[in-house]
Amino acid sequence: MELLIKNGAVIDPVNGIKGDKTDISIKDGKIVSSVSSKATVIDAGGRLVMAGGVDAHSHIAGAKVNVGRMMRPEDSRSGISPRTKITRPCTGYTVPNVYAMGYRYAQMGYTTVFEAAQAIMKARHTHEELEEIPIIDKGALTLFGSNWPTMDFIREKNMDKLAAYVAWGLLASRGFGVKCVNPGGGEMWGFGKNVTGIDDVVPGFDVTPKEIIVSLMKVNEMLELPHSVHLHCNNLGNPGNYKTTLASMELANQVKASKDRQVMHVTHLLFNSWGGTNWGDFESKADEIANYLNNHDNITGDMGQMIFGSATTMTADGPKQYANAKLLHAKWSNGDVELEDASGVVPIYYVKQISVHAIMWAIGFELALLTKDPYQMLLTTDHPNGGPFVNYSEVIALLMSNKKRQEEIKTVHEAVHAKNKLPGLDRELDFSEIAIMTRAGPAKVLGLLDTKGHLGVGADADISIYDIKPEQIDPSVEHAKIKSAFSSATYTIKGGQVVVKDGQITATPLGRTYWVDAKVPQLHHDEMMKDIVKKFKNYYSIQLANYMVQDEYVTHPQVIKAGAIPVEVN
Amino acid sequence: MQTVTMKPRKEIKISVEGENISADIFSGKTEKEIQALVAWMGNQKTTIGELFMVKVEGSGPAADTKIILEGDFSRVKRIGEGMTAGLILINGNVDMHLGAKMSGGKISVKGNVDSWAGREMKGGELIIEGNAAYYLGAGYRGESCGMRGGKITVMGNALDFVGEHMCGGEIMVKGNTGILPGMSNNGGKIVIGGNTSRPGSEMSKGTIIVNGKVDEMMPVFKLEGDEVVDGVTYKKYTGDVIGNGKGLLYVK
Amino acid sequence: MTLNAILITGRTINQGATIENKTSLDYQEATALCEMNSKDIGILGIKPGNQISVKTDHGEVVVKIKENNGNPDGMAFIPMGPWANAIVDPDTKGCGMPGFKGIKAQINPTDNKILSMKELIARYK
Amino acid sequence: MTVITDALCPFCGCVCDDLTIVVENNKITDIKNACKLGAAKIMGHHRIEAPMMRADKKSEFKEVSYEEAINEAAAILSKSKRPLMYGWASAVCEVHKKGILLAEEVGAIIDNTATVCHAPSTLAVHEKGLPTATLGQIKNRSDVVVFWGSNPVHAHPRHMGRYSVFAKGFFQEKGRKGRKVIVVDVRKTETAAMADEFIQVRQGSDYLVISALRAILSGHADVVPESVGGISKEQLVKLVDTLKAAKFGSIFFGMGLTQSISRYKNIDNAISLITELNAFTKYVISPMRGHYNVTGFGQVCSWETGFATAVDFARGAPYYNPGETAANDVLLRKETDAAMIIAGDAGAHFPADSVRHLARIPVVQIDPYWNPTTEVSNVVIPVAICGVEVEGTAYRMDGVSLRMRKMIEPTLPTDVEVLERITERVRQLRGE
Repeated sequence: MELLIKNGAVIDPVNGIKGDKTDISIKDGKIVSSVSSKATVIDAGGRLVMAGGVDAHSHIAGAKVNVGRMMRPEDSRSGISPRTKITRPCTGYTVPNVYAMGYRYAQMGYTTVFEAAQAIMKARHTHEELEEIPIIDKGALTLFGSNWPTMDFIREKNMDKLAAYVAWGLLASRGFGVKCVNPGGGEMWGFGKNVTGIDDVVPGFDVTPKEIIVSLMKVNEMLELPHSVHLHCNNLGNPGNYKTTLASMELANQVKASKDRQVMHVTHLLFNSWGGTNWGDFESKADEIANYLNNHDNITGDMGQMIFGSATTMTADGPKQYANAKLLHAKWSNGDVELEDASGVVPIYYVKQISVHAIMWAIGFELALLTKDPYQMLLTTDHPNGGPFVNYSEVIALLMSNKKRQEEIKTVHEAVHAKNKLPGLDRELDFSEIAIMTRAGPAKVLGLLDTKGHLGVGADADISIYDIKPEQIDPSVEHAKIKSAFSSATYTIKGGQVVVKDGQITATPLGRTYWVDAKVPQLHHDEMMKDIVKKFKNYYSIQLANYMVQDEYVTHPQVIKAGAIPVEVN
Repeated sequence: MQTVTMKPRKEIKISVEGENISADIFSGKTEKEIQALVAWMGNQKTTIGELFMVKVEGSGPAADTKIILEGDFSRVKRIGEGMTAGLILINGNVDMHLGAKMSGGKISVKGNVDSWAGREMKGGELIIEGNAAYYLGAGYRGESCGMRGGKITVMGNALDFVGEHMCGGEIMVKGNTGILPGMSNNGGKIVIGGNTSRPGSEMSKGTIIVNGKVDEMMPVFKLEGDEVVDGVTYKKYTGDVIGNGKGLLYVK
Repeated sequence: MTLNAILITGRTINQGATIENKTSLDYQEATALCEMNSKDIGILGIKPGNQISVKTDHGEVVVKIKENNGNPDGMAFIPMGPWANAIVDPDTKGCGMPGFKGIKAQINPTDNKILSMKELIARYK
Repeated sequence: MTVITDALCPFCGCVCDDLTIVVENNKITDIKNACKLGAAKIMGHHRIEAPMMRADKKSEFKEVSYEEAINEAAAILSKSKRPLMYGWASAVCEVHKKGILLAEEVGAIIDNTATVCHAPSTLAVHEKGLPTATLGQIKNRSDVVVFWGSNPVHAHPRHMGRYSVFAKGFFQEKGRKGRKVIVVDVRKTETAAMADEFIQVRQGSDYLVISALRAILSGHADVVPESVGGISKEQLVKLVDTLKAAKFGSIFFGMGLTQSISRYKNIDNAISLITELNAFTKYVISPMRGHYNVTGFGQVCSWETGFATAVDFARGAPYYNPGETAANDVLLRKETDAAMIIAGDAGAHFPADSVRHLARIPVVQIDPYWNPTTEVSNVVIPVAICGVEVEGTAYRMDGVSLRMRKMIEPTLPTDVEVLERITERVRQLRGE
């Protein structure tokens, strides 16, 4: 199967293409240097052509997403569309069903999305859902930050066993990378408590969040995993937390990256860049966070942009979610997972005229506009925490147009003038910067830049074409057009197949699931397993033999090999 | 002035979805146009014309449109859904979701209504001369607000969960209600002429007046003493105390 | 004499152990029964193992009486299954769940035969 | 002889995964670790051996081929204007996925056995959410364990041993001795007899009692009358103190709450109690789910349709509203004009009026066993037993997903095969 995209205004920052008319040749799902005359031709007619969108942090599948659906039929009843000859029925806005999840990403021109958190014990569930999300390639990050084995091996200062555990945990969960959420806090939530900063000692385990973060970074690099540690900082959602965030980011200096990428990815920074001491003096410290990033290239972050209206917060930060529910008088689900983690789900409605919400909204944009290198600040809404991913086009339009931002600022609570820098920021991102924040950046951060996030030869033929002619448009003024175009791709091509045309789904192939198979010396593995066996014998409620995700749950795997630890001589 | 008269062509066993039967949709339409409107019956997509005889006299805006439903509509759901103006007169019984989400106009029913009449109603008036079933003026699953405005009057009885999650508006049931009326009341007024049980659980705002007997009181109300309302002396309670609710419950 | 009771239905281990074997006599033995305390059985003037008729607004069924002194006075328990369901309250109360517990029942001794599962269901055809 | 270790039990929501199964000549000859319920199911009973059909429900069945039965099932479903597809709890998730697809194809209502079990718990979750935990979390930590309207000794025989009461855990090294067990029920069950404390509530009064506990917990004991639901205020105050004193408390509830007068509002109220207790100490609440994979249906249905059960596909898009779209709602209204009952037994577990309606309409049954549903069916398609002869996914009562083993080779087609063939035939009949 050959395809030729002609007359596209290609934006491909990785390959230095900035809107030039470049033909793209596709064969067998990959971008190639040329195709035969038999190739099907798509005439882009001067429209914007980019690599398929890549989302490095979104909650699309698994236990807590489904809890969101179960507790929110009022959300499921919005966004309902019946089945068609090609598509299954769709439901939901903040917590769409699996089909809507795939279709809507594809309709926006996105082709690769990573679920941001799965507990190993519930990974089978995550994969059951991933298997039913159509079109997109996907993967899931595995939670390690409060796992008992993690803490035990850190207390024992045995990085070999910790590395072996991470490698085994990724295999057990068919996970792609190391997620660390409110390290130590998940365990303390087991008794309804939480850590207050990175130096607290976790009772019963005698380790600190700081040690957990550093140790996981170390073994992540020992294993040469494609992605870095993916950190959800302690104290998320608390006024004044930017100090914890900065202290956590400084830990990155203790570990050297094993690859050409960051050593720490700090996620949904909107929720971690808060000043003040309470909701009264709450203010943005996005400038401090951005400033730190501007001076440290070993860290990346993502926005977690907030969208006004309905959202469903869901995170493995259990204590935060209880606090949220109490604050909002909202319904609350909690899901402690034995020996591993705790998650919470709470609906929220972000209101323009609530000062805290308006300040939060502005923080997201400040992070993106004050961080100089777009490779360091990915576009996310931490779907559906900040808001549903279907609003990315709104975020893009706001990033590209100061005019739109100023119009929007007029409609939100006046607190943003005193508490945020956003009103005075006139930076407008260009198409290349948007392409980095939504394509090249996430691909690089995930360690997938060889095949994702660009349009060079050898890349996956994941391509989006938008109804924008970059030469003819002034995004600053014509922001409505930008928003409309990015919300609904003219074409989305996934693995060389046209899956969306004029915003409509035309085919629903099943994408691949990325997971990492990291090897460690057998000796380390065997030592580690002795502890694991004991944990199952005494503390887990299931048998070790029934723990690991079986092949049946990953029918289209894309396995990335990792692990290159030299055998150490004691 | 436009008058539309409808009558089922034959007995309806499988419920018909009647969300297109509303003054807003019928106004200004001819007989043919109304007959062509979609009406689902089970999994069959059919039309109003196939199921009902339709007679149209005159033409006018929604506010000047009157719909008269003759015969048995006890298996027609969602009549008057989202209506903003006009009048629907129903001479018999109707199925669930009568006047759901309506914001204006008036619906008057001679017979009984099934569950969820006035669900999420925002305004307008619903008058039911017979009985109402469950969830009168209530919300949809998971929503924090049921009825937000308007008025519902039931001459007969209503079953459980009257005005569940009500955030505004008024419900008057002249007869008895089932259990848990005004559950999670957040600002509506409910007047019960007859008996009820377990009223006002989790109410945070609003008023519930019970003129008959309360079979079982919720153990979450503080007795404030006697108070005269419209010339009648009631025991006045406030609650639900669990959430420091400011709801008022009057019991004779 | 007639005993007024509140009927509840629910699982028992024998009902569960025979649930995939509903044509068997074991299943009937496990589920065509009504548990009451010895005082109530005494009031009825019968002995455990005797037949009783349990009548509600929704039907009548004949089952064996069994002693269970965990039951308070006036409480009748029939294991879930076709015999119990012959007399439960079908009203789903606007939430899809019929009334399997808390049904007013009148209990009388009887000599009428306990219908087998097939005979019981045949009445519905 | 083959010995299968760490096998999973396809009976109740505990899904115990430590069974040892001995197989000789494709027959199970011995089971270790299973309870009476699990052993009875796994050892097996008399099965329906071949597909059967009859036009008139009063006449005898005639054996037919699978093809004939499948074609007739497809014809019945595709002709129906208001089909109901009910059951699912005794089948693995792979079956649920095929079932939901077929329901979409024929515009059916799909509902599962939770409708007469824990569907009210889901309605309560819509109101309040669900603060819960996996069973191992409770095993490792819980020092106060409450069973409210549930009787695990009968319904979940290994629950107390494996997870909640007798089990030893990391922070609960002493097992039973380290835990205070409280049973709240309308009668003194065998579970109550094993408890440290039994609180006898008047039938139907749970809602009032929970509200009284919440009032006391929130510092409003003054408004609580001297007795609520047959329990003295003194005892209620003491109970609140006991609950608050826990380091990690758990409440397990059963059909005593879901089926009594206030239905889901009982659970709604109990969830609020748990949420409010979390202001003092850690608490979780868990439904005691019945069938081994009734939880799984709710999971699959939620991610595929956005709604946990009782989904009406009549108009091609999911619509959900128990009270309107649950199995008994439509049967009692006599709206259903054809039904497929699979991996669940409506004939045994629905009220008489619902079964009477089933007896009047065409019914297709897909099940390994002859049961009351068979008695009201026109087409009966026997299948292999999930979890014994068929592997696949099941969700334990706490939402932990597990893979059921195949213990012996099936001799009959699987549910998945049968549903796929019916779906294919439905499409043929519609000329697709």
